[in-house]
Amino acid sequence: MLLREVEYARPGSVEEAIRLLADNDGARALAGGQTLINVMKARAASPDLLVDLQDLRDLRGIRDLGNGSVEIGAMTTYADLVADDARSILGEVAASIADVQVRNRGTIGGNVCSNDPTNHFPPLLVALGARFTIVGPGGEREVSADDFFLGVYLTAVGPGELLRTITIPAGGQDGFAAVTIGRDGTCIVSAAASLNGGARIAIGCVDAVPVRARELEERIGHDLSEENVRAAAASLGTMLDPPSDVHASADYRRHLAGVLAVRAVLAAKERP
Amino acid sequence: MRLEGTKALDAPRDTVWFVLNSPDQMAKLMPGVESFDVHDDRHWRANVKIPLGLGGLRMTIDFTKLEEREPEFAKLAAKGNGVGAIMNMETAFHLSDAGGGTEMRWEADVKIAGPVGSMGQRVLQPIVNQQVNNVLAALERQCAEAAASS
Amino acid sequence: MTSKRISLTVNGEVVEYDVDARRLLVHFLRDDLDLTGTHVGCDTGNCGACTVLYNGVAAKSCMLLAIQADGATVETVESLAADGELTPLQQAFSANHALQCGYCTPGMLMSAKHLLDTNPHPSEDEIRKAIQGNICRCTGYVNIVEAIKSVAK
Amino acid sequence: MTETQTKPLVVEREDTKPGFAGTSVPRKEDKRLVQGQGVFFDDIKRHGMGYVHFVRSPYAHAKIKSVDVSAAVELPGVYGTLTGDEVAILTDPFFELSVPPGANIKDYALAVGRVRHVGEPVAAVVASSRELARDAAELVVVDYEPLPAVTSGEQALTNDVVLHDDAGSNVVWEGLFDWGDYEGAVAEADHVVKIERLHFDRFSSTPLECSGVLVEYNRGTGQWTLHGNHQMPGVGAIWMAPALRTGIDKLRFVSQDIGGAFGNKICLHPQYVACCLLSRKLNRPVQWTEWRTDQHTANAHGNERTFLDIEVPVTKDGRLLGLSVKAIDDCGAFPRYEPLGCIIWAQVTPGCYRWRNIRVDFTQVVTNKSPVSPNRGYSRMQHLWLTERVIDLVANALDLDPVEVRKKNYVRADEMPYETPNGCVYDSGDYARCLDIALDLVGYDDLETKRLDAQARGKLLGVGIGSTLDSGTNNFGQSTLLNPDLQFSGNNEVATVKLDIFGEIVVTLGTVPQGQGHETTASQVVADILSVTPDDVTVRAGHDTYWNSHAGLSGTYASQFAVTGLGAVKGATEKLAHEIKRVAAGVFGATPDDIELADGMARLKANPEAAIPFMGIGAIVNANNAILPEDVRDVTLNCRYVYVPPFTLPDKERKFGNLTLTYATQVHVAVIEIDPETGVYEIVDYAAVDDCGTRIHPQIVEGQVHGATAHAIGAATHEVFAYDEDGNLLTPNFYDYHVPHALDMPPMKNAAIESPSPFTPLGAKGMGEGGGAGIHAVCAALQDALRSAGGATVWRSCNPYHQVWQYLQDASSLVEVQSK
Repeated sequence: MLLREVEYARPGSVEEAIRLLADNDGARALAGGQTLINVMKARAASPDLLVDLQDLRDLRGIRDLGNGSVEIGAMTTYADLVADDARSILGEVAASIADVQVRNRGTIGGNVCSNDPTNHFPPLLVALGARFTIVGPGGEREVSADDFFLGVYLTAVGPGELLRTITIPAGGQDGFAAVTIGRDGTCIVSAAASLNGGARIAIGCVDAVPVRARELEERIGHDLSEENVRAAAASLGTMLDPPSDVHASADYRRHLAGVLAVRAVLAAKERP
Repeated sequence: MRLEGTKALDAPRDTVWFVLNSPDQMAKLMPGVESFDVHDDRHWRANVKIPLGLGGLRMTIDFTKLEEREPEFAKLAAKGNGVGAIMNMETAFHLSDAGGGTEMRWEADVKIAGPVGSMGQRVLQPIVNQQVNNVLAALERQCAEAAASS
Repeated sequence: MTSKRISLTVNGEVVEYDVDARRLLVHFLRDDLDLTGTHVGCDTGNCGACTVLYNGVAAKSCMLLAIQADGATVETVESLAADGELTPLQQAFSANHALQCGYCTPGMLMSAKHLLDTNPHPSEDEIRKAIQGNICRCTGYVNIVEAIKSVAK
Repeated sequence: MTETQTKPLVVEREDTKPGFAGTSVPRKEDKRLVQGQGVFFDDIKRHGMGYVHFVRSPYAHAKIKSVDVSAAVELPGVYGTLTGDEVAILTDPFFELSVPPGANIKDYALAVGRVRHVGEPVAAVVASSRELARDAAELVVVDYEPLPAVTSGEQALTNDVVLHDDAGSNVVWEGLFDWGDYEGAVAEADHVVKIERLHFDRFSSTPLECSGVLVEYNRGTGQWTLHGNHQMPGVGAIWMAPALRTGIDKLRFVSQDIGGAFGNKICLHPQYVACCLLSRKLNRPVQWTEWRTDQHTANAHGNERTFLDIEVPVTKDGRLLGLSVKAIDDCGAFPRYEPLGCIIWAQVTPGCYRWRNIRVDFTQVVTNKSPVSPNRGYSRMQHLWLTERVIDLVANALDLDPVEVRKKNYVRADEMPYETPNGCVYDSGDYARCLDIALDLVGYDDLETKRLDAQARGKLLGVGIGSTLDSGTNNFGQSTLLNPDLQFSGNNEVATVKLDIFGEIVVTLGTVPQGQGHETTASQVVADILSVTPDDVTVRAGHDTYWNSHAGLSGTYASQFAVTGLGAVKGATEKLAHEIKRVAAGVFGATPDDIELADGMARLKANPEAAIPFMGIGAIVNANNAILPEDVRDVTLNCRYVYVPPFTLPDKERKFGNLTLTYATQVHVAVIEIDPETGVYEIVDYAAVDDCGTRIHPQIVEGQVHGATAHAIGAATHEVFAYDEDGNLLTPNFYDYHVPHALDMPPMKNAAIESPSPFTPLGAKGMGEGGGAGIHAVCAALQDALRSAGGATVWRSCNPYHQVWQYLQDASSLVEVQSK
């Protein structure tokens, strides 16, 4: 509890928000605050200026782009995703995040920009091949999921920039599996898979960023039989260098990565 | 937290030694150095801002060189004090010739305490790994630069 | 440091107050407005004792800054029996012995209210999911689930 | 689909007299609590109050080279500071309960010269706002010289690093308990089952409200008023007053509502003393609010205990003859309430079993971890976990049925009251019956079908039993078995019941309720004796030393309210009833025996028309007493009663005697399913059968069972205070310390039988703590499930998924059987 002193601004437009972020070293965007405020309460981080995005209504909402792909505003809450069925996996994963109160406030943008290794959306969006639209003083740019996550609490959204939207390409054969501490608790390891024209698989909570399991993807190829998927995933763990902590040894995480990757792929296969 | 590794560097051993042991070179290795003061050839102080996405972590780090055997071995102690975190690190590296280049074997024992330590149990190791990778990448760059300019 | 006059509606009344940017909504409610029914049970946003309805939905007031609430509507446990008559939910908590020490109860009631406002006939699973963000260390949740069920029927 | 069976099943119950006791009347506390109108300590404000923030150690073990508060003091809005150096001058070290070496430990309100655990308060800052106090605390510069940390009991025993130089050893207390003839038991046995190691992990009940206090100092009288949540103020004052060099009556403890305590709010004296010093130094009220991370790192953990070299002599037909074990108890950095845990377990020495030959080599040590304090099930839970683990491991090793082994060895109902090998007296109970009911509730007879069904789904099913005792109402004389010089024995509790001028019946308790519904149950007992309804009875909320309705051992702890608290209420109300009858008799010219109480009136039995309402009685005595005959003018209608349980001093030589008055029974059965691929498991069925004698308020009893079960399930699955080798706490908040949420709790099936205690005023037994039955049941269920997957020994009390996965990877057994 008890934050350090901080400045606060509540811009009325994306442009104003970017200006505030760009003009102030130490400024941070405040989305739902369900991570950032906690970190500030621990005084583990202390931005100088909070730029509250709550009035940027354009950043909130889910849009079907017509070609099967979906565009999600960064300020879209988990509760919004749960209530929407544009892409079922998004709502299902959102529904397993923390609790009702957090889902009512927490946003997908905040989730990916904080990139806490225990978050579910970073590996999911990597598997879905999402694209991230970032706006800054120099205009807009698009970054792929593979390039978006740079480190713990670090993403391609640089100082003075803002994540505007996340675009999910067409598809629907998606799967997600996680082992958490208790039901919907802190994540130990997660795996996400998307089979839309070749498998894309990402593992969460085994490194600073979601790990794309490329070798596994190649080995699976188009043979989605359980035998092949299991055989392909058998050596996944050996390619990972996960951390050991109080909830899991590195070995246990390596093992879970393989098990959960299989489950995610098989769950994806089950989907129409 | 104990870390260790081996790194092959494409520069002669003397060059690597120079990069690792001269304070101004050292300053360039570390992420987010805002100022670097050399007290004497064994004691340095760095003010750093470790770039974490949720707000940089500011820390004052005092370095003490504990042991050295030029050009093969050195051992350093670093004590960092930041608001929210205390870091104690002992690190050592061994250099040996490897073909035209140098092989560096290193080990570090890092201890982090304070609110960041408690808050960040689940993320500390990835963060430390990330910082180590940054340092090693910078080392590679600087050795290459130093080798090119010598 | 930013200090700002905010205006918000708390339990149906408009409140204007000068707050520091760093003031958490829960401390604003408890210390500045003296609405001490909203509690603090952790410092990481896990326990839910500080749950209020924020613009109509359940939210944890320890993960909101008071300054963000400028223009917002906040309902706390004190709003529930405003006319002195306990609501059916409050009565059900008592009748089913859904509280012991009563510390989690205000937050639990606000989460339950949010559930019943949006889903008047929840299943047991839906009830459990709705109060998952509220830790109770006394009851094992058994009678809390019962109480909510009894109102949901 | 979860569907909880709602109505608890009462299988057997004594016929109760007509009246309110025995019925679940609405709780008096609820109306204020459901409206957010409870008053918890942090709700109280005073003009000009300052907020306290402690500067806490980031190190587990370090020398303090210097503490510099100058920058903090200069910050505008800061009222002042307190350092360990000041504390060392202004106070004496807290009284220690142990004999040397433990007795030589010096424990102060703030660290003096050295820090011994992460989070230990080193200095305190007071400022005009909470935020500012924390800002200022960050400006206090402490120069530390780190020292190596001791992070396990076994490491502490080596004394390679000693925490307290004054003690010269990490041992707080050590002693051998040897009852019966253990060697004889070994000689008689057909097998000796040996278990290398079992470990009871650290956790705590983590009440949702953290600790704290608002302290006001009255300069004129030298009196401190502490609005806090200390659950045992009488004992708190015994620690605090001498340290502050003042009298007990200078410390007034006040609390109304407390957000749970579970024992974790017994050892608040260090922080409270710091606040007392600050309020006196700064001449203003000061408030300290503990935050969750502080609570986890530096308040009160449960005792952690390692059991080594366990031996169990058994006959070939499965009769257990004895138990031998070496126990190492890790109490953290300071003993505080310890070494009482070194004897409290002996209240349940044989568990539920008839073995007579028991030898326990017990050592308690300090480590660089948070200090411990009593935690729901205090010290007995650790020992009962050992006992239950032993039963299952012996059954497993000898290929016997755990149900049969239990039934064969349980103390039988017809043996009650039963004297244990160390002189405790189990008052009543029927363990085998409880077990039968519990097994029936989970459909034990069909379990093999369920096991096969689980197998078909790729799951490992296991069933486990936890049969335990909750010993209630301490005989404090047991402390003399640890330190013969201690002057504690027996127990006491107080209640005052008065009839006021307008006929109001007002009850004042000496206890310190934290959610147990004392106001309600006290009103039931009073209503029955005075023939009124609970609505007619006002029970003052909370505790206030100034009410003068408490005694030295008052408080709410150790499962005793139904015995001591209600015993005092009963005694005081009977006194009042007699006074009322005397007054009425005086008015009618009759004798008290001619009077009966009914419908809020005192009336002549022979002529019910001749009646005086209580209001009239109250008015006569309080305001119209000239009409009273001389011989009833001593009546005050304000009756105080001290309940004292019938204890004698234990025998110090033999460590023998009755240590507790009542023994409630809990038999719980858990059914779990493990996903062998991940180690993830789920409790799929759960039955809890409890017997706490006569139940005053069945709903409250059931609520306590639910809560104790949730704590036990949390402790068995995820709740553990884990430290790294440097002494950093790895689970300092609710992110990493996962307590059960609504989705984590299994559907629970409850049943109760009632075996009234022959020793208590109401036939009731204390039952709030439970014996940790859920921990034992879950561990046993895991053991059972692992049987077909290698059969690793479940050797820890807390078994998170990674631990279960570890059991699946490395199935090595820690059990060995030596047969003749």
